[in-house]
Amino acid sequence: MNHKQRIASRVARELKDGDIVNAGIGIPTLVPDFIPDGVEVFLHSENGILGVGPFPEEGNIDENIINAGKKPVTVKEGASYFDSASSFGMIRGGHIDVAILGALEIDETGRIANWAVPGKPVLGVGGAMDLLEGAKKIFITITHTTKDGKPKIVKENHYPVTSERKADLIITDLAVFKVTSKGLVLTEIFAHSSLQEVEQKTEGAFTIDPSLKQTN
Amino acid sequence: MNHKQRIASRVARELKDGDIVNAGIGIPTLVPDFIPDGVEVFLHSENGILGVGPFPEEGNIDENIINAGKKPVTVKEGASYFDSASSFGMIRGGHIDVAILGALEIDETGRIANWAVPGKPVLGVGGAMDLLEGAKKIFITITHTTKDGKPKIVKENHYPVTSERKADLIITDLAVFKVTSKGLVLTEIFAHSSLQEVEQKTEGAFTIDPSLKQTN
Amino acid sequence: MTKIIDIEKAVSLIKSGDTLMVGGFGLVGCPLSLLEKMEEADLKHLTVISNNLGEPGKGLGKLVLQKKVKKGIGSYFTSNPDVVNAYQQNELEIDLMPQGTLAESIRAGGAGIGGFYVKTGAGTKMSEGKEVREIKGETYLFQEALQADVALIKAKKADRYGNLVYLKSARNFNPVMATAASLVIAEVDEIVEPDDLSPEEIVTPHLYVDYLVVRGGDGNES
Amino acid sequence: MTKIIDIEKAVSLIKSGDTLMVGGFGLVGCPLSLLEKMEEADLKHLTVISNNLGEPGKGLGKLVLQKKVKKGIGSYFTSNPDVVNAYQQNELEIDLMPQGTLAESIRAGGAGIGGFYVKTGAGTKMSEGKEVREIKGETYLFQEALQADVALIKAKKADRYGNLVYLKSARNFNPVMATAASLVIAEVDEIVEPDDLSPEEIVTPHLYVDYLVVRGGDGNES
Repeated sequence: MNHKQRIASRVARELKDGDIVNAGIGIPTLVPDFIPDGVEVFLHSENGILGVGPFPEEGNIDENIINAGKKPVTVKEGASYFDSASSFGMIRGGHIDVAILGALEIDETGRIANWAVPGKPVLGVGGAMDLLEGAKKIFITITHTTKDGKPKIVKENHYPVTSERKADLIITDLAVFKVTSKGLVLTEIFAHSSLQEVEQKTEGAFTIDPSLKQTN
Repeated sequence: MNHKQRIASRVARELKDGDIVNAGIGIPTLVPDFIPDGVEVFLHSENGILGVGPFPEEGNIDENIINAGKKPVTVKEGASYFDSASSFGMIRGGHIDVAILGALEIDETGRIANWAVPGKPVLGVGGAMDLLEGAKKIFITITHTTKDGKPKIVKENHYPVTSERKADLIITDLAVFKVTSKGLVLTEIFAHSSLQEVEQKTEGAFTIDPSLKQTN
Repeated sequence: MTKIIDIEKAVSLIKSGDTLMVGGFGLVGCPLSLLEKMEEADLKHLTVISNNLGEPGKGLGKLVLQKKVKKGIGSYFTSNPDVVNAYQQNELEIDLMPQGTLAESIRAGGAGIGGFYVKTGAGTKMSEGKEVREIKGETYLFQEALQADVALIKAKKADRYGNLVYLKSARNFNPVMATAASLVIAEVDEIVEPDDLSPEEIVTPHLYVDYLVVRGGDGNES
Repeated sequence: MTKIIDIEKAVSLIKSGDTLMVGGFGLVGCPLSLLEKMEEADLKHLTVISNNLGEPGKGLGKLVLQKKVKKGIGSYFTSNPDVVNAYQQNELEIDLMPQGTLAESIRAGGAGIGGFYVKTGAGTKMSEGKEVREIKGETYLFQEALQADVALIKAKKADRYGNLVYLKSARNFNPVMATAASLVIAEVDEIVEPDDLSPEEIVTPHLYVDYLVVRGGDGNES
């Protein structure tokens, strides 16, 4: 497993049988591959699908079935299609159990930034804000640092926040944090990493769960 | 023809090919029987039907197809069913060409009252207010007087108005009035009546169209 | 994971004091088996959001006669004389709304819309106490969204996931009510295989539906 | 009375300065034959309401390159570099909205809702200049309804009355746009007999649709 797969695999273990899950672009799209046996989740795509299935085999693509990242997908038994207003009614109305999203940054209170970069023209917002307001739980999947090694978990976001609403869980390639009303709590460290590495690469404050675990 | 049929027959001649028409309970339900050949209109029922057909023959009733008056109806070719929110979206959104409604009273500016009687508990409003706000044209069908001979076209409504929005056309068993920004204009008198009778039985002010016609 | 439960179990999920949404226009599209089973339950102080309150002795009408209903929120209660009577005896509170505003406020409740503006009722007695706003030169009234603890709805068919399709004009308020309650129980005529419903024809996707009951074979028509 | 016209005639109904709604999510569900014919038309100063503005040289992307579009109102334009470029060159105005707020404001425009409140965007940069309101202890933003002069939508099938059904995820913004414009032109893959569509499966009833065009057999996929 590469680090993206490791993140996806760890998120997948948080999902419960019957969950309605919206998985954003990037790492979240890998999550379905790792859902444990006996757990059935239903993937919602905000362009109007409930019941997204695996990516299609080459040569078996139906161009009229795409996900929110505009990639061809398939649908599973029990799937349905609906219009965009209905789809976002589901999201804002609290009918999505979990949204799994990427982020540019997360501050130490759990607020995420994932839609705009200062100094660049902001020409896209898409469905991220709706998901952050409406989904019952928000799981954030990120690499712990940027490509040039800067921490993504920061004291204060440099980028504009996507919502005042905080994430519930942050899963990086190094560690897992719960977001609580008192701030971030480190609950797990991946086996290949260490508390020292996590502390070094995290700018935002966090506390350590007394039952801190090593995870795979 | 009795006087209700006469009213319905006269209203029917106002309808244009392709019109989307919502016909309320009472006299308006008779209108479809009188639509001229070559004119196809589509009847909307606010409980969620576009394309209402004639009343069914006895023994041929489908209890799951009813109109807004809760009477069994049929549907025609090209009909569709939709939910109540969609149906009133059509109404408020200006997608109904003509609403044909009854009334308790109409004042001399063309404002109608058809939902509440002072001193009695008001336990029903239904879809009348929505239709009065939303339909492109409002045709009012009434008997000229109440059962005990009181004028229904009055100076000021005794009953609470259904909307500030005025009707477009009033068709009684005696006459036809256009509603203009300057008030009511008498445009037609039925053959069995007379200007004298209309003047006698109308309380609200009206002017007489220079090309006043006799109608059947 | 199955959503199919029996009617008794479904009714046991309703508590005294709950706010219920009940589908139907008159008795058409009304979950009559669920309502009938509610007659036997020890329930009181219910607030009912429904276009009508049944007919005399039928559907919600029976629950009104049993004084289980504290308040009715809807659009047209005149057609049931028992409701008029209960209101006049101060046994029933009434909150009346134009039918379109009722339908829209339920949809809003299910779609994360806090409130909205409609022209319907502006300048009439229905606007008393309501906030008014000018939008593009026209007068609108503010209406807050409606939500409920439980929605009892009626559909034609469900698959085991809880996807629903409706029959003819029995659709009416059911699809919007399916979205606006914490607990949604759908009474259906039949459970079909998932393959029997095409993904395009599903009106209520399964994420809205918590439980399914099959209409009792008791001769009731719905 | 037929609603079926040819694509040239349909495009001739669009005027410079019009506000257009254009269906689709990316190019899926986008009325590509109509847009292609618009490339040849002498049109300018268009305001386009659409989730995206096409892809480079495709769909609305071509009209942006031709400088026919004065302003884009939508949710995600980043995926077309030509749009980013035109914006940076001050050749294109942009009004950006969260995708759900965009869809809802179009629905509102078609349903006689003057405006509504959503939580989406509250407390973010998207709320700048927006009216804020507390509803049941939570912060909402006001959003006015959107309407257009012309909606160009894409459906799978139509009958001659103009009833529409959509294909899979190509439904997206099309049904709401069908309700919110003065003139609605639907590009369809095929015209079927009315009997081929059941009254329950129709997604867009014919009262919303003014004209139908059949997708050109030009090899374009939609």
